[in-house]
Amino acid sequence: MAGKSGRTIIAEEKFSLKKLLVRWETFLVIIFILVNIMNSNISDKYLSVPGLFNATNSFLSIAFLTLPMCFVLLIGEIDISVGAQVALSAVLLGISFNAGVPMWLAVIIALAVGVLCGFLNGIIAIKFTELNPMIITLGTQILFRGIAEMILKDQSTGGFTSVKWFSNLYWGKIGGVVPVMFVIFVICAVIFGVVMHKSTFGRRMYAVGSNKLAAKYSGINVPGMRLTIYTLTGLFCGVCAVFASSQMGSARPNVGAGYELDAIGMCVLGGVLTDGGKGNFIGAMISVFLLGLLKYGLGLVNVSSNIMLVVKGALLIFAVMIPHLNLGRFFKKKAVKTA
Amino acid sequence: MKKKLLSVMLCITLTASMLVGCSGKPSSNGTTDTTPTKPAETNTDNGSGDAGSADPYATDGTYAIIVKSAGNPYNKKESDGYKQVIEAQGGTCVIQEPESATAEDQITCINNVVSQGVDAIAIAANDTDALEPALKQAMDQGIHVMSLDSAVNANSREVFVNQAGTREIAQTLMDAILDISGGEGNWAILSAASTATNQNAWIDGMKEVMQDSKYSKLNLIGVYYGDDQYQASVDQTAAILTDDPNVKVICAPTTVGIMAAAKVLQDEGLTGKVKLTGLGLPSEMADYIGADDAHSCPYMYLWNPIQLGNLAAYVSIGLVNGVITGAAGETFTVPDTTLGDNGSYTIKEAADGGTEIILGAPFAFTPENIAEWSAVY
Amino acid sequence: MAEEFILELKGITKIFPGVKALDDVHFQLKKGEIHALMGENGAGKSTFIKVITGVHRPDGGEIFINGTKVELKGPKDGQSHGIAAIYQHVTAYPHLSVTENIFMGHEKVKRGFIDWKEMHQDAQALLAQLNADFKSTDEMGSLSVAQQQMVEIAKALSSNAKIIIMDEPTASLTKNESENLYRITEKLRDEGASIIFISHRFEDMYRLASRVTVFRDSKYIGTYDVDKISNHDLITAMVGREITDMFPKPEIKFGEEVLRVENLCREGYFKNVSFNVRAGEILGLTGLVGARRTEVIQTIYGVEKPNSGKIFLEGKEVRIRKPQDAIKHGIGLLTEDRSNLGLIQSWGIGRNITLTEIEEYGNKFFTNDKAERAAAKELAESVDTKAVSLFDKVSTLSGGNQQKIAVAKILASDLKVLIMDEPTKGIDVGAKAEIYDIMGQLAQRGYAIIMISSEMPEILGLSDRIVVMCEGKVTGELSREEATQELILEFAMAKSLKEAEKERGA
Amino acid sequence: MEKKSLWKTITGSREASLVIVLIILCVFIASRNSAFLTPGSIEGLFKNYAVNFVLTCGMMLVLIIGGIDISIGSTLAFSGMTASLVLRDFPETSVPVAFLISIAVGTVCGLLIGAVVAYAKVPPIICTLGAMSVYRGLAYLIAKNEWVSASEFSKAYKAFAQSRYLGFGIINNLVVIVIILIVVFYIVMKWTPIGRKVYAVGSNAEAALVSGIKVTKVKLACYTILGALAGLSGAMFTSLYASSQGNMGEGIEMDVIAACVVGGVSLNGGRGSVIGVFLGTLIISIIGKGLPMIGVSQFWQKAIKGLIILLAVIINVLVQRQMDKAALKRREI
Repeated sequence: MAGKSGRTIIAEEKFSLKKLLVRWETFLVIIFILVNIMNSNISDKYLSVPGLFNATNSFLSIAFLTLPMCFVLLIGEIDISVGAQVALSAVLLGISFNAGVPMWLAVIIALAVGVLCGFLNGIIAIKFTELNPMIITLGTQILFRGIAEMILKDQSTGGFTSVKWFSNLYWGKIGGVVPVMFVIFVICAVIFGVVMHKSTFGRRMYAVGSNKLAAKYSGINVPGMRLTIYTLTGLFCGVCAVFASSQMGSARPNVGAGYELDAIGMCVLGGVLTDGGKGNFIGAMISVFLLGLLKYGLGLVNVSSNIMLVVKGALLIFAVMIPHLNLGRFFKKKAVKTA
Repeated sequence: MKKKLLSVMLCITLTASMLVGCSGKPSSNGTTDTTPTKPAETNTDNGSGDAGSADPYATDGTYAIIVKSAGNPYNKKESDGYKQVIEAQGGTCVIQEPESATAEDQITCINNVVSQGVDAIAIAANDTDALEPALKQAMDQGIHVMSLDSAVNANSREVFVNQAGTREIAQTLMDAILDISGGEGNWAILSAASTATNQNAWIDGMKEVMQDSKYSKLNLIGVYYGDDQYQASVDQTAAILTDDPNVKVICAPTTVGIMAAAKVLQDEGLTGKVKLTGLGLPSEMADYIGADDAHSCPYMYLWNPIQLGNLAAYVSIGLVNGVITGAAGETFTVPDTTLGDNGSYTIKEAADGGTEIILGAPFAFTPENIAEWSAVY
Repeated sequence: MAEEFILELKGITKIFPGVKALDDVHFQLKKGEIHALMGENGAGKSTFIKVITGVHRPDGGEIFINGTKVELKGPKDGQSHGIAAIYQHVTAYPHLSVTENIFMGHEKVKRGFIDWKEMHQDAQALLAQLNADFKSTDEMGSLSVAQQQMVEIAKALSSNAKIIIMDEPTASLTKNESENLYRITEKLRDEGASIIFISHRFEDMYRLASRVTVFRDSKYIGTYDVDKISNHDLITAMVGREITDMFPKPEIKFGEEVLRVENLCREGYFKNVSFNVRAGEILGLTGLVGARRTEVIQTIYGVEKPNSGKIFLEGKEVRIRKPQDAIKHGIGLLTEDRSNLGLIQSWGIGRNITLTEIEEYGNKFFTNDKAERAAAKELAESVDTKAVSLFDKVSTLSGGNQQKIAVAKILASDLKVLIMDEPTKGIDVGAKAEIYDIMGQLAQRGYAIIMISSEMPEILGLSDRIVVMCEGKVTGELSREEATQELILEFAMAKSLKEAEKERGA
Repeated sequence: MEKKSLWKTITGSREASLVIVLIILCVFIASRNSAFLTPGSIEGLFKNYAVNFVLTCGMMLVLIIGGIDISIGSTLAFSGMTASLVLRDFPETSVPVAFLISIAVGTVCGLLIGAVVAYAKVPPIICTLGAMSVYRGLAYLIAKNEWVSASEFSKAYKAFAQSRYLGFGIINNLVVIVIILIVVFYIVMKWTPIGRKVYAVGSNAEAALVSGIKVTKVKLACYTILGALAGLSGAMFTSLYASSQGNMGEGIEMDVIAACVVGGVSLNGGRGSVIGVFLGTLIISIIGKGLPMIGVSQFWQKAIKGLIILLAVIINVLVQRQMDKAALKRREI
């Protein structure tokens, strides 16, 4: 069967410099560069390789949460229980380690706990589709942290530094320069990026995020995908818990407090908006480093954390506001009026 | 058109954030400089007076203090005291305040000051163990690390400047409870729920002291945790009062807890029936301290956080200059004679296996002296 | 002169960023007339209505009401001039009661407070006037589309509107319900209201209107007296070209039976539904609204679960639990609700077409953009869409072109059965003919097609066999030869007829 | 057909089922600790949770229009801190003036959020996420890391939260504010066109637009009102605790949202009633106050609270499904 009119359709995307320039990611790259220029100007200690790697390490453990959070936001959902999942995983890692379980098994237990928490979120979300994921994860957030508190009360559980390889997960440096965690993060990020943009699963995520019903009618297993993503989120909460435990050599029930908002903030600034179906993995990754290095740079000149709070919040609002303002139209209107 | 506009917006945002960032630095300096406090003033005078060329505490290094969190006046007094001495001795002081009172945020601060290449770090820890790896790394780079106010574990510090001996605080508080209760009755502890060891160490110490037959008629009904949050502390105080209507004394070894408890007792009209003591900031507690039944707290204790900061600063400089090594048994004398025994201190073995320097005995705030001190801190 | 026209618009122009939605448009509405407004989708009718009601402010032109020039600054101004509109996509508040929906914006207020009692009473009275079968306290979201439309009409009545605009009111109504609507519309006219009636259906226009105005490509084409213009001329005016054969169903030899449904039941929706369809055959499935045709095919497609019943594909029983099972078995669905269920509006057409079968072009894990584009290009060209490139967003296309993309999308899968739910709903005449043409070609290629439609000419013209449903039950099956409009209606109203007979007997 | 059985009224009405949950909770706690249902204890409950009641009223508005605001804790701190600083530096400031200052600051905070959400179309969760850190940072900055302590407040201000002069000597002042607010909200939301507009915007914003409702203005108004109420809460909070700290009200937004959700407000907008929200807040408050009273370990409370919130929303869904199913069964084919 061929079209009667014989009309042909262009199948190649035209390369357009203009399009590339108005992309959100381009904008982020520019800010990123400017922040770096600013940082190296205000502190001559900024541009040092070990310093920068130390700086990246301090925000990369949270950045592990942005990977699955990108997926969660992409399909138009939200998970505000990630911080609590990190806490529960970390606490159980500590408890089992101190109960005599070998560290490798304790790590697996932590990951399993994360998976279980995420799975619970997912199961509730797909069995009770009437519920907004925000409500579900608000409930589980309180529940998970509550369980962590029940287990550990006001105590902390520590002594992880006695296991050298575990300590090295966070503190170790390959060749004395590149942190182990950085390498692991880059590997994970590449995998997530490929999945998001080059895989069938990624394409389907965009479909689900853009229109859940249309995705369902197109034969996409929406519940399965949601369950997978929530569980994956749980797994990476476990990963984050492992690195945080390695970082601190101990665990407490209040580990990871507020991580959820940090992770969501990074994704959103990166263009992966909360409405679903939008954004780009690269953008999210740029924003992870942008926020982290901005904070590091300001910290180097000892800007008070209060001011950093204000800058961070204002940056988030402005960044998201700019593309929404539709300034082009504003100018066109003006032009019409003057004409 | 759009493109241009975007870049303009971008520049505005960035310059705005830069402006905020830059203006922040002097303003934080400014505030600390313009609000000198009474005892500190005398310190600075002493310090600069003695800062001769032969002064073992003279320095041109950079010193960092990391407090528990931003937005708490107690922490601010501590860092002010530290800064005053460092600057008087010729050094540069870096103050880092974590966004929240967590170990994670403190690690970020440690990273920041390590990158800045400071000579010493003084830290009031939010968690005993969690900072060990980060601080060890700092020590590996030749940075001197000490803690004050709330200790990090023995592995990750050279010395701990303790505001008061654990045993001493426990004994003092128990004696206060014994005195206020009239020797017998039910009492309760309202603590913070933090893992910052000091509260728990004091409570453990009090339980130990209680073994003495002198305290046998005192009955501890329980330890309540107010999370160092005002509202939670209020709820917990209410819980104490409903759990045991006959409770006679509440002991709150935390500045937030004691305030909350004082407020509840005042509001409930129980100031005559239930009495309060513990550790509190005089400025926050001024309203509640008094000998009569209209006030709930006959007296309470605390040390001077400014002096704590002062001493910590001298110790930091001492460590860097090699005057102090941090070994047990070592003695040293700081230029400020208002500290300790005319400025001389002995480093002692601490309970956790490390070493510590004890600032002095806790200071009692009574109805007589509260007015004077509440203006200070 | 001023007396003759209650509403007059002169030289209205409205520009949206990049598009001229209305270009120097004229319109005159006489007092007490029903005036049909016709035009293909995208001709600018919806924008035109929004200009009249004050939602959009025109960039040029003048509006006269009763001969006086007015400026409508917002919907409130429109309302105060007695203008009310019943929009195409029902604009209801699903969480609120019928009463509130009727009185939203002009609540009955006594001393600053809402008088709920009086409002409920008035609403009930209005509903009674419209022969409605629901209560004023019902929640809007629980009503059917036809019932919601009734509420919208009641809303227009409640505001004592002098000018009532109805945008495609019959689009989701069945013959019977449309008949009821005609009656109400005429009654409104007789009571002195002037009505602008927008519809794709010619029968609506013939039945109601005295004059008709045609728009094409955002421009005014002309105004005609209905009894003085021929069907053919009107289509030419709308389309700008002549359409000859509307239903080009070629003669095809039917193959084997492909799909058979036996005693399918879903509690509360339908009971014992059975039918079958053969390769190369177009099976028409029709009935009035509430016949639950869509529910049946959604169950076959795996969107909903049946309580009992069997589905056979090429003689073998299959279990379909979710849409991907259906697609795997070779059943494709072209949904009635293109914009929400069929296509992803914010995506380009290429990705929409290949979405269902991405694994086919790449592998289980990775996508292959090149292969996808090639396939999408071929499919998009085969349905003759007007899109320029594969990266054109669906939302920028007209209804007809969107539908073609939706067809291309289901053709991407390797299917045996195509279920098409109201394939020409909301599509203009020109595109309709093209869709019919495509359906004919598909049948020729050996697909078994189930077509659901409420439009009688479509059902009669295209179907090889017709299954009629009434309130959840199959009430009749007719071959192409024996099918007539009257017979179909009789089956479609089987239940109400039976009840009427019962009453007569009693 | 018009007659509804008692059972149906109960299962059919969200409010009625909340009342039952409430009664069960109260009876359970009272049976374990008789001090719970004494007038003093009940007054204490309302007094200490007055801030939550005030905030849930405002949050309900924002949730009904399909928005959300997680910055209220920070707004509370910022406005409360501003008022406290004024009281500290100008001790002669009267109580109403201090309250007005706090409300004014809150209103401006809310207005800014509303403008960004309604006019710049930034998703509310993102906007308020940012505002949360901005306002919190500002609260710390204006206070220069200090607290305002009891001795720095005027006597009248501290006494306000403890006196009963607004309540004719019977009811605590803060409780009076809560009662007035709830009555006003109930009347406005149910009985005035303004209130119904809010529901209309939440139910279908597009439809509201064509029926002449100024959607952006309604949105702006809702966020502004919530901001004003957060400001009011700031003053109430500092008066109640006679102390003002930069971190006050941290995390209160989650409690407030949870109370709204338990009270039947839909996070998707369009649904929610003042009575339901009141009952929801009461339930959350009773859990907070009651659990310590019956000797539940403090470390268990969070887990129990989380479980109760989850169960409440899940049971609500199950009941709704059962009702839908029953309705289908009745439908004859």
